[in-house]
Order: sequence, then structure tokens, then C-alpha cells
Amino acid sequence: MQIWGIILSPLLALVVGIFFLGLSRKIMARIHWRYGPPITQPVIDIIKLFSQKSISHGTIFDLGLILSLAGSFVVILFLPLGQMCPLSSGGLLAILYLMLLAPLGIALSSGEAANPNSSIGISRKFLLALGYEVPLLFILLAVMTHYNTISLVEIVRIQSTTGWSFGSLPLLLSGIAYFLILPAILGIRPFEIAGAGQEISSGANAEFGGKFLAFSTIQHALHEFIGISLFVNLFLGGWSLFGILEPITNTVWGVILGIIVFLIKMLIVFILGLFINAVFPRFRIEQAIKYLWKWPTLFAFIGLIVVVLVK
Amino acid sequence: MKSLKKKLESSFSDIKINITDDSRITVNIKKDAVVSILNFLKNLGYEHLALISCIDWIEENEFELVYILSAYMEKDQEYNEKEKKTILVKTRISREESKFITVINIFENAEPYERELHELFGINFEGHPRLTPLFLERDYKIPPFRKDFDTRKYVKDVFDKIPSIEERKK
Amino acid sequence: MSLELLIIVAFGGAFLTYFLGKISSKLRNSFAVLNALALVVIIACLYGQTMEKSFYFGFFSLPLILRNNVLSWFFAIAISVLGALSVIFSLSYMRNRERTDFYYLMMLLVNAAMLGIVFSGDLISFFIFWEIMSWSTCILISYNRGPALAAGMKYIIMSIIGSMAMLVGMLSLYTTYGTLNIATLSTLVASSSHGYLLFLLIIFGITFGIKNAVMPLHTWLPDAYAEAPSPFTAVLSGMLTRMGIYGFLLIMYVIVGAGATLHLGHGFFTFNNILAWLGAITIVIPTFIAMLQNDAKKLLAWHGIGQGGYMILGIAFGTSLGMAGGIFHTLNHAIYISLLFMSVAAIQYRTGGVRDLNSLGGLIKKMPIAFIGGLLGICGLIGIPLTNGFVSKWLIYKTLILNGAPFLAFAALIGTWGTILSVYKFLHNIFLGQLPEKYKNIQKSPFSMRLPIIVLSFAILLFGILPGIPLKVINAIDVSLGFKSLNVTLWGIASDSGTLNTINIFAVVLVFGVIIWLLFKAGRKAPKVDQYDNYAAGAAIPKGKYHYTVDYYNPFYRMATPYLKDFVDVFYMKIAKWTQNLCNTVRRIYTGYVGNYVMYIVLFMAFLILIQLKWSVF
Amino acid sequence: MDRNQLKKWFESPAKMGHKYSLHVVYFCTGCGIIEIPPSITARWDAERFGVIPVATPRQANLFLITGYVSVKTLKAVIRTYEQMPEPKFTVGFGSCPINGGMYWDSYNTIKHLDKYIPIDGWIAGCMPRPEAIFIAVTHLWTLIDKEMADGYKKYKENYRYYRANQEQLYGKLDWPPLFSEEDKK
Repeated sequence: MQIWGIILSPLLALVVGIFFLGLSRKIMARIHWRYGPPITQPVIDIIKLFSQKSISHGTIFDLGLILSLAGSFVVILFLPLGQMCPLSSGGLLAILYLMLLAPLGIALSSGEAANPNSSIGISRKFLLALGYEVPLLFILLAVMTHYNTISLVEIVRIQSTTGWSFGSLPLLLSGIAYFLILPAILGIRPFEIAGAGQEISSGANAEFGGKFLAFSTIQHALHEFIGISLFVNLFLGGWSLFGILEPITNTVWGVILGIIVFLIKMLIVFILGLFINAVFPRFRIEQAIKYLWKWPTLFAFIGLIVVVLVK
Repeated sequence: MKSLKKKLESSFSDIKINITDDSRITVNIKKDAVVSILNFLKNLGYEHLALISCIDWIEENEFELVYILSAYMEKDQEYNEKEKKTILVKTRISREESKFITVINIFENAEPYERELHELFGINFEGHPRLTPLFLERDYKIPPFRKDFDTRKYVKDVFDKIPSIEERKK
Repeated sequence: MSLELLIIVAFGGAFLTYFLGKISSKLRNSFAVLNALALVVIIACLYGQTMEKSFYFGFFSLPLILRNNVLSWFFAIAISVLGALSVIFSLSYMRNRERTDFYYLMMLLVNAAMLGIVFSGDLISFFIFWEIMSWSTCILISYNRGPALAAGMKYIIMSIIGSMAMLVGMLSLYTTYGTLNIATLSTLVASSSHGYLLFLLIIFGITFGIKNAVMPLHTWLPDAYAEAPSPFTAVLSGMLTRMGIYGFLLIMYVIVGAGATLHLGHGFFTFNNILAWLGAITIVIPTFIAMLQNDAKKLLAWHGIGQGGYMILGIAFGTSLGMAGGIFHTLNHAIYISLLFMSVAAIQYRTGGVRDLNSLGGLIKKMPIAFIGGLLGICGLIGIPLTNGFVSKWLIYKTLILNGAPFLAFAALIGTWGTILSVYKFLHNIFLGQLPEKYKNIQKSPFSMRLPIIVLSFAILLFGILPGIPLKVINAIDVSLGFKSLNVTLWGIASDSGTLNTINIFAVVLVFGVIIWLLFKAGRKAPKVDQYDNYAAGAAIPKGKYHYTVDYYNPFYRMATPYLKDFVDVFYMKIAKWTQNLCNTVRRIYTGYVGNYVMYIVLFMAFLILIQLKWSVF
Repeated sequence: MDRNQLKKWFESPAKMGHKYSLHVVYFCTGCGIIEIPPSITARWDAERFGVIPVATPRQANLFLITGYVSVKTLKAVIRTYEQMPEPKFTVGFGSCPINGGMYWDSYNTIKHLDKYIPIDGWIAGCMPRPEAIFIAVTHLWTLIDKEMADGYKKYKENYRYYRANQEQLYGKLDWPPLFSEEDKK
């Protein structure tokens, strides 16, 4: 089971992440009243990029990108995917820290690129991360305190018996706050400033071409997967579906159905995020931080206080 | 309008003033008096040097420099919102010598205009701090805006002489 | 191996080095390194031995005692290894400087004094060694003259305040119990009244809080770190400042005892809760101030303060997990912060003392070892998994969450994000980006600088992947202080709620890294290009101007600069100013006229007579 | 996607990838750029052909030069072209890059762009309509299929010729040569 999980979950995440990229382009096009590209367009892009030539600016330019992609895959192994959770040691804290590998790798890589546009992109990315990390930490601490565990598997398991935490009263505010910062975590509009193509030549990606850009695209896809699946696991009960799947837990069918339910939940959250993405312009970085430190932080903070008081 | 004309005529000798329309005065003057008339006009309130233009009178073997001035705000008593006046100070310099004195110390923004004229007409402004190329990438034997610059010949020489890659292979 | 031998070697070696320096500098250098390494060997041989010995009687009729236990040994080995590495590092750093003999003397003296502190078994010898350490540190900080003199002055004033507080505490202990032997005290003190215990904890807490730079008492640190010679800064930041943590452990869990310390106060206002909150403040504010620094050493110095907060948070809670986290973090911090200071020192050495983050750049191509040191150092500082900082921070966070202190946990976690921002700026501005023209012909750092950097980098990875090695010793410390034993394995920790297993993180990172690396190699080969072949909207890029360093987080600076100031320092400076003015005013009574002095005497007499009269009336 | 297409995908994925994923860097000098916004937004929607604008030449494989190229901007055109990763395709848009267009006798406008960098296709007209871009794209597909869009190879083979022409205009260029300056024949 664990071996299967280790092999399957990164593959699944890769497929789903890239599917989400294609889907987002299609749905965005339809919202704009366009026909849009075929849904396989990201795959075509990645194939093309792999077969293209590229240039490298140095060893760290290569290794940083490899580190960031490897880091993203490692995080996926630590996230429960339905009932499948290949690795769980360290719990949510380890996930939080493993999630640092990807941005750090990208930052090193594009720092070595010696392009000011990349550096500005990285500086904005880190600032944005500082912005959403404040509410995110409040939210995660609220969840961890509420369930009195740091293990994500445990949190999902408790939710399958007691109901989703989004529905339970003490965590409702935290859930709302998480949804408010979700666009910032995913890096979609209105928080797209870190990779703004028109202003800073796509920021960190400015010097990436060929296979570098392909890796960067895959990393982006995985990042979206991680952001959404963390939300689903923390607040929408992971694989649980009003107790319907309870009787067949730990059977093969149970696992498969659990994954399907999990993916459907992710899809719904993702499409909701896309609607926000489609209609908003970009925030400037100060505006973004001010927004993130105002409403979501307030909700998350009150949420944490409520959790502590209820306990 | 009229009073300005009178003022100018009384202050400067050897001056020809033309009121072309309601808002435009053309002042033709000898080249020695350009600096003083520009100073005079600036003190009157015409503080904005909009452009320095140049016309190549090839038959007369002269360049005509045109300083276009206007006012930002009311200092001149006749000035009002409706009639915004523009003053064109025209002077002639010799084409052979093609040098003139800079007006940067009166209007600072003359610097790029003079550089441009130096580059395109080959007029040497004495006292200009840096007459370096502004627009052009190449050196031209004759400055390209002079009328004796033969663009077609130049194009033939520079661009059309390069063989296309197919021709080269033959 | 006996402890007296250790102290004799440590102090004797220091003075011998000085005199050898008068003969030949080569002899002095090799003897200094040998002496430092000998200390490491001696201490390594002491592992696992518990001993206690009076080495001198009759110091005001008090015995001076040296003792060794697992806590002392743990600190001692870290001190001696770090000391040896920084002496090795100094070899090339201090070459061609003046007063080198004196520098080595002081360096080894500080080292010896720290060893004395951790091995001393009574408070009086503790105090003596403490004072030797403070004074020699002050002299070393001021080594460079100029602004360093002011930094040294600031340090010594605060240090003296701390020492005086300790002296008061010691006197009170002596008058109450008649002994200053730590082992005896630990059995006696726990049973005294809560008020007295609180007094003891606060008075010693001021001493150790100043040394460990806990938030309102931290102001000496940034200047001292920045101005001290860089190899010494490694020692200063790595172990010397952390003598404060040793002191806290000593007073809280040895002298007063865990049982008594943890039950002082009511509700929110318990001693350890207040201490934990001070620790949390110490994390957050300095970490964010660090973001604003443009001086590489000052940036690291503010992080030195901030990381001290994590240790305080760890040890304040008095659970075995938290203690393990706090003590382990002390060791980890010593490793990575001294590594970072050494990397900066290597850069300074090659660039001629430049440590301004805005004027460096692109040095990775010229000084790869220094870059590796810097990279692993910042990874440890952030706590990236697979570096040592991760394990200790994980332990601390887990303690906080399981103890129901989510707000403290928030402070600790958000500190990490501030850390990332500032240390990435540090790394980017020095090593990444475009190489300025003036550093084109820069050399690699010399071997004696590369060796310590490599050793410490290796230690970061080793303790990050196999944290069980130090955790085994730390667990023994836990047990010796009377806490529950932890279930420590070689690659992590297993406890009731959530385990940590670094080896499987390492394995999956490695496997995925290799797979992706193979994929990467399978793609078309990417030729390396020059730094000037870079996208600049079609223009050929201007040389030396194409590096984004100044105001790296500009939007944030615009928002936060007014709020992020060291208000405490401003306040202290104001007090200093007031005191000076007051003294100036008082000085005016010495007018120099005899008549005035006679008048003072007469007035004083009158005053006395008045009192006399009043006394007799009532 | 019919079965024929699928077969092609398996036979040469790289070529198909280059065909259906054209990332464009637009060079906006002249009036031609005004035709680009409608073509990439809702009215004509270039994205359905896989054509999307990207930010830097490093990410692009199609170079669209829209409008006249002056001597000064040609420098940037060359630099951008050389920074694009291979395989790369170039399309000249409008009549000015073809032969100078209305600037046919201007002393400062490039007359034949293909003497300085290789061009795979032209879109004639002053201005061409956005539809013409899509016709060009489909033509480019055919060319890529038949391996006739080989401008980048030509550039490599005749680099000395191109470099000489470039340096004839500017004297010495600011950047070192992309390839070793030998004709590979």
C-alpha cells in the first residue's frame, strides 16, 4: 500500500496538476467569450519546451530548479491523497517546512540567472508569501490546536467521523480565511504580481527557456495541486463524503473512490478560484500585503481565539 | 500683439516682425542679436522653448534656425487664456561655416534640440557641453537632413548593395 | 584526563601563545592551533565521565570546584570545537595585521574562560570565569578601534550590570544557605518560599538574559557582532552568547529545579510563561529588523538575537521535548551562525573588508566554497528540512502546539518567514546576480578558511539527516535534569503524537532529485552562457549596473520602516544621555571657591543639627 | 484530432510540439503592433492555435516583427533573435520589413530584414488584417511539417554572412558572436 502510494501519488499529482493548468486556460477563455486552446495545450507546451534548446547560467541555475521540483514532489508524498498517505512523519509542521524547498530552489536558480527582473520577481514572491503566511499560520495553528495533533492524516481521519471542519463552528472562520488567501497561495490573479509578464518579464521565469521552463511549468502545476489539496484536506474532510465511504474504508474500492471524491472536491475549489482569477486585475504588492494582513488575518486571528476559547 | 511688436521694434534695430495670425508672431533677426532677443523674451514671460527647428535653404546657401517660444503663464500684460501666443524667432546662418552659439544658458532644455540639429544638420553649437550622437547609429559623411544628402544613392550604397543570401550562394 | 589539566592547558596555553608570538609568528600560529585541538581531544576523552573535584580551598574559606556532567560536557565540546575552528580560520584572516599576539591570547583566553564556566561546580568560580570571559570579550570586540570602541563600551556596561546582578544573587544565596556549591544548593533551594525563588530567578535571569540578548536586554549585541573581528564573531555568536542559555539551564533546572520553577506564579503570569513570551518577542522583532539591514554582519547579528528567542522558548516550557529542542537549537545555532560569519569573513578577506550588501554580487563563481557555506548556513537558519535547524525548530514548535500555546507557536513560525526574506537577500546580494567588474580577479579563499567552512557545512547536513547523534546526548541531559526520557532514534524522534523521521525525507528528496536530474540530463544539453548574455529587452546590458540589490524588499520597507526600529536601544541611549546630563549638573557644585565649600559644610552641619533637634524633641 | 494526427504525434512529438505551441515574442516597432491586441484577445483569439505571447525571448520560439525596423532597433531585433532558443521561427509582418515599404528610400530604415536575420515567412500588406496572422501560422505549420522553416539552421550555417552584414551597419557589435564565425558547409 505504502509503496503503491509512493509511486502513484506523485504521478497522479502531476497528471492532475497539468490537467488543471489546461482546464484553467480553457475555462478562462470561455469566461472571456473565446474558444480557447485545446485542453491538452500544457502537455503540448511541455513537450515542445523539452525538445527546445536552452541556456544555463551556472550550476546553481540547474540545481536550484531541480531542488524546487524535487521539493514539490516530496511535499506531495506528505499530503494525504484520499486515504492514501505515503509518508506522514513530521505532520503538518514538516509539510510547512518542506513547502519552503520549492520557492527557495526557484529563488536560487533565478538569482543565479543574474537578471534584475528575476530578482524583483523573487523579492515580490517572498513578500507575497510573507503576506499570506501570517493568516495561513493562524489557520494551521487553529486546526492543529482544535484537533490537538500535528498529523495531517489524523486531522483527516477525525473529520471523517465528526464532519468537515469547514462545517464545524469553531473552524468556520479559519476556513473562510483560507479561502480568501487561496488565490495568493496559488499565485493567481489578483495576486499575480510576482510573475507579471508585462512589468517584470514574468519575474523568476525571465531567464528560463527550453527544459528549464518546462520544469518551472511542472513545478507551478504541482504547486497549485499542493495549495488546493491542503485546503481540501484541512477543511473539506479529505476523502470523506458524509459518511458514505465509511463502510468501505481500507478496501481497494474505498481507496479508489476516496481519491475520486478528493479530486472532485479539488476541482470544485479550483474552479471557484478560477472565477476570481478571470475577473480581477492585479494588486500591487503593497496593496496585496495590506489586503492579506487585514481581512483574512482578522478572520484567522478571531478563528484561532475562538478555537482556544472553545477548548 | 501690437504692443509686443512695438516693444520689440523699439528695443532692437534691424528687425522684421510679421504677425502671421492671431496667435503667432514671426521675428526675423540677425544672428548676432538672437541671444539678446531670447533673453528679452524670456524676461517678458516667454519661458518655454518648445523647439529649435532648422530649414536648409540650399539655393541661398543658408540655414534658417527657428526658435519657437511660448509662455507658461501671465507675465506679459496682453496674455490671456484665449490667445496663446507663440513667437518664432528666425535667424539665418551660413551653410558653409554652419556654426552658431548655444542657448543652453538661457533655456536649459535646448540641450537635446541642439544635439539633434548637430547630428542631423551638422550645425556646430559652440559652448554646448556634449555634442554626441543622439539618434543615429552610423556616421554619415553629409548629415542626413541636409538637402544635398542623396537618400536614394545612400540607400543603394548601403542597403541594396548587400547581396541577398540566395544571390551570394550563386 | 582530569579537569585541572584541562584548565591548565587552556589558560597556560593562552599565555604561552602570547610569549611564543614574541619569538616567531609561525611558532605561535601552530601552537595556538595545537592548543585549541588539544582541548578538543581532552574534552572528547571526558565523554561520559561524571566527576567533581575541589581544586582550591580557602578562597575566602570557600572551595573552588570543577565538575563534569553531561550538560557541561555537551557545552564544552561545542565550545572547544568551535574555538579550534575559529583559531584555524584566524590564521589567514589575521595575517598581516597588528597586535596578532594579543589577539590570539584573548581568543584562547575567552575559550578557556568559557570552558571554565561550564565546568565550574560552584558559583564563585563560575563568577570568576564569567568575569574573565566578559572582559576579554570586551577587549576583543574593541580590537578594530574606531566604532568598535563604542561597541565594546556598550557591551561591557551591560555586562557589568549583569555581573552585579549575579553577585547580588550569589551573596543572597551565600547568606541564606552558607554555601555556593551548585550540587548542594540544588538540594537546598527548591524548598524555599516562592518569593525567594522568584527573586533568584529574576536576578540571575537579568544576568543571563543580558548575555543571551533576550529582547529588552539585547542592545549590546548588533554593534558588538558587527564590529568584532570576524573569526571572533563566530565564537561570540556561536557559543559565547549562548553561555546565557547554559546559565538559564543552570539556574532554572539545576539550582532551583524543574519542579519548583514550573509552578511559580498564577494563571498567565507564571515565570516560565513570561519568559516564553519574552522569547517570542525576541524572535519576532529582531528577525524583522534584520530585513532592513544592509550590513551583512549586522543582518546576521539581528538573527543571532532572534534565534536566541527560539532557545528560550524551548527551555521555558520545561517539557522533555522542549528542553531537547532548546538545547539542540543552541548547538545548531552555534554551527550555522558561525558558518555564516565565517563565510562573510572569507568575503571580507578577499574583497578588502567589504560587507555592504549593496556593493557585492556574483561571487559564487569566484568563491564557491564560501557560497556553499552561506547556502547551508541560511538553510540551517531558516530550518529547511535536512539541515540541522529543522529538527530543533520542529521540536520547539511541537512542544508549543502540544502545550496549547498557539500564539507563541505563531510567533516562532512567523519568525521563520522573516528569516527567509532577510537571509535570501543576504545570499542573493553577496553571491548571486552579476559579478561587478572590480571583483573580476578575486581569488578563492585560502585553505585555512575553507577547512572550517567545509567542516561546519558537513556538520549541518550530518545533524540534519542524522539528528540522533546529538539528540542522544541531549536526551541524557534531559534525564539528568529530571525530565522524562525521549524515544530517540538515529534519524529522528518518536513520540506519542507524531513522529519525525529525517531519513525518509532524505531518501525521498534524494530519489526525486536523482530522477529529476536524470530527466534534466535527458533533455537537450544547455550550454553555459556568460553573465552578460542576459535578457535586457534587446539591449546589450550595462556592465556593473545590472544587479538588483539596493532596497531589495522595497515595497515592504516603505510600509514597515517607521515601525521597525530598535526602540529599546533608543530608550537606553536616552537614559544614558540623561544620566550624563544629571552628572554634568551635579558636577557644578564643585565650583572651586573655598567659600562655597565652607558654605556646603555649614549647611550640612545645620542639617545635622536640625535632625538632632528634631530627634531630641520627639 | 484525427488518427493521422495521432500517428504523427507518436512519430515526431518534438516537431508536433513546435507546431502547435508557438510562443511568440512580438517586436513592437511600427504601426503593425496595433493589429496584435485584437488577435490575441477575445475577437480573434490566437490562443486556440496555441499561439500565446510570452515575456522574454528565452521562452519564445516565434518571433513576429511587426512594422518597420530602423537601424537602431535592428540591434535589439538581432539581440532578441540570438537569445531565443532553437528551433526558432521568424515572421515579418507588414510590408516594411520586406522591402522598406513606405520607407523605401529612407536613410535610416532597414530595407531587407532577411539580410540581417533569417526570416521564415512574410505577411504582406500595409496593414495586414489579424486574419493574416492566422494564415501565416497555418502556413508556418506546413513549413514546419516539411522541415522548410529552417531559418535558424540557415543562420548557423551562414553566420559569417549575417554577422558581416550586421557589422557593416554598426561597426563592432556590443556582444560576442553567437557561433564561431565560420561557414559550416
